Amino acid sequence: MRILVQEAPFDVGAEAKAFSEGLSASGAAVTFTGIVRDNAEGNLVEMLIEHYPGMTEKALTKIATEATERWDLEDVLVIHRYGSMKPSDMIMMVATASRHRVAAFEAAEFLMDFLKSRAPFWKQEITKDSASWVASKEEDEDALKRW
Amino acid sequence: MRILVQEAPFDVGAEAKAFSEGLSASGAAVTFTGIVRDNAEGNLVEMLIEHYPGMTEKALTKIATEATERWDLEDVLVIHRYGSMKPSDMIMMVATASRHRVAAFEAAEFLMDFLKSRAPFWKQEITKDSASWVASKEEDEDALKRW
Amino acid sequence: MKVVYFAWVRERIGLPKEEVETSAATVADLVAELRTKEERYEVAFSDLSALRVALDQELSDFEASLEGVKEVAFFPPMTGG
Amino acid sequence: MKVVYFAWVRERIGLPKEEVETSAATVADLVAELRTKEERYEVAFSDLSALRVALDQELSDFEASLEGVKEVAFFPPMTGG
Repeated sequence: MRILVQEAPFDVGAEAKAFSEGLSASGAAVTFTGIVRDNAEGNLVEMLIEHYPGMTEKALTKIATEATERWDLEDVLVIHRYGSMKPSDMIMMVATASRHRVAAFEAAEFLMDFLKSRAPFWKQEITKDSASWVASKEEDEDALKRW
Repeated sequence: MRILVQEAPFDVGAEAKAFSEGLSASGAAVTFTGIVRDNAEGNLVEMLIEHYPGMTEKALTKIATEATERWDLEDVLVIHRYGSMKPSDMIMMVATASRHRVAAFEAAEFLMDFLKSRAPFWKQEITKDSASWVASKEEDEDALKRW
Repeated sequence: MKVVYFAWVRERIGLPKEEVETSAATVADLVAELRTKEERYEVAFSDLSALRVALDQELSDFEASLEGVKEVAFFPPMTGG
Repeated sequence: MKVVYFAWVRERIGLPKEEVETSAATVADLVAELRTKEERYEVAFSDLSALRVALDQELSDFEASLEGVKEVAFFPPMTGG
């Protein structure tokens, strides 16, 4: 298991390659990458992500550990950035590996659902003349109920 | 949409990177990588994959096209190898990108479910003293029913 | 008509493809004809539930008409991914 | 006790953290005390359903006891991923 909370960009290709090449007993690897998307008005200048140093690492470790307890996973990777990002920048990624595809998919979705609403990150959208905190979505809270 | 059927190995890192960097309107990218796993006896020497040239490309294109009709996807990638592979080699990958994570995950699972049982590939496991065709699994056929 | 075989169907019949002269109306009729040819066809086609068929590279079924079809393929259930 | 604030809670209160002298038994008691301090606290804590709380960096709730707790954090619902 590898949990990284960092301000610096990460290389999604290098991470995906290292993750899949490090496996010895898995037939399936799933990755999810979160990307800064422009806002509805198409004028996003910057995405700022605030986090809670200390708690962030604990929360991500807890979520990843729970995934390894629920599914038979050979490895789990979680990378999440904080600080300033531009549209099309990579915000975060998770990767899961298991013998079978269903476990790898389910564990990745579980990680994403919990990471969305249970890891202490807050997104702020900056345009030329406004800064607004992204509101949490009811559907994200609802997504936790299936697990 | 990009569909590749090839004997040569592919670089999962380079493909994942190119796929995610080519996006402009997606907040979510999902990849699935299929890896040659050792058999239960731990003596797999080689995995041979036979396919139906011509039909393979058509079947994969049909499955990927159906995915883009069912979900709002910015891009879809399918790579599937044939020929001789060793344990830990990458057999195939799919990638999907969408505005939201649920669509990207669902589309990737849909692609995998149909690719397993509807694309003309046949796996043969070679050990030191046997060659056996991998049997299809009832659960793989059942997996299609949810879509 | 071109008939092609894959995986253990190919192995049992002993060849990857052949030209078949036939006036069979359906896939099932063609299978019935092939089964009478030789023992190895009888063995390959003994359990149709273990076989799949494609017509001109599209998945089909044993009841389908062969009218206008140029290529028939027989193979076991697919195991890709 | 160390009290920390994030996102718009931090902005409304105007500082990221502070030391608070309190004998509050629960998080709800602490919130009641803070609300009487100044208008900006009253504004920040006006709708508790829009707030989340962590005790010593573990998610908790407003009914939880503060016994032994060293760090209380208030923030809006999280929006990671």
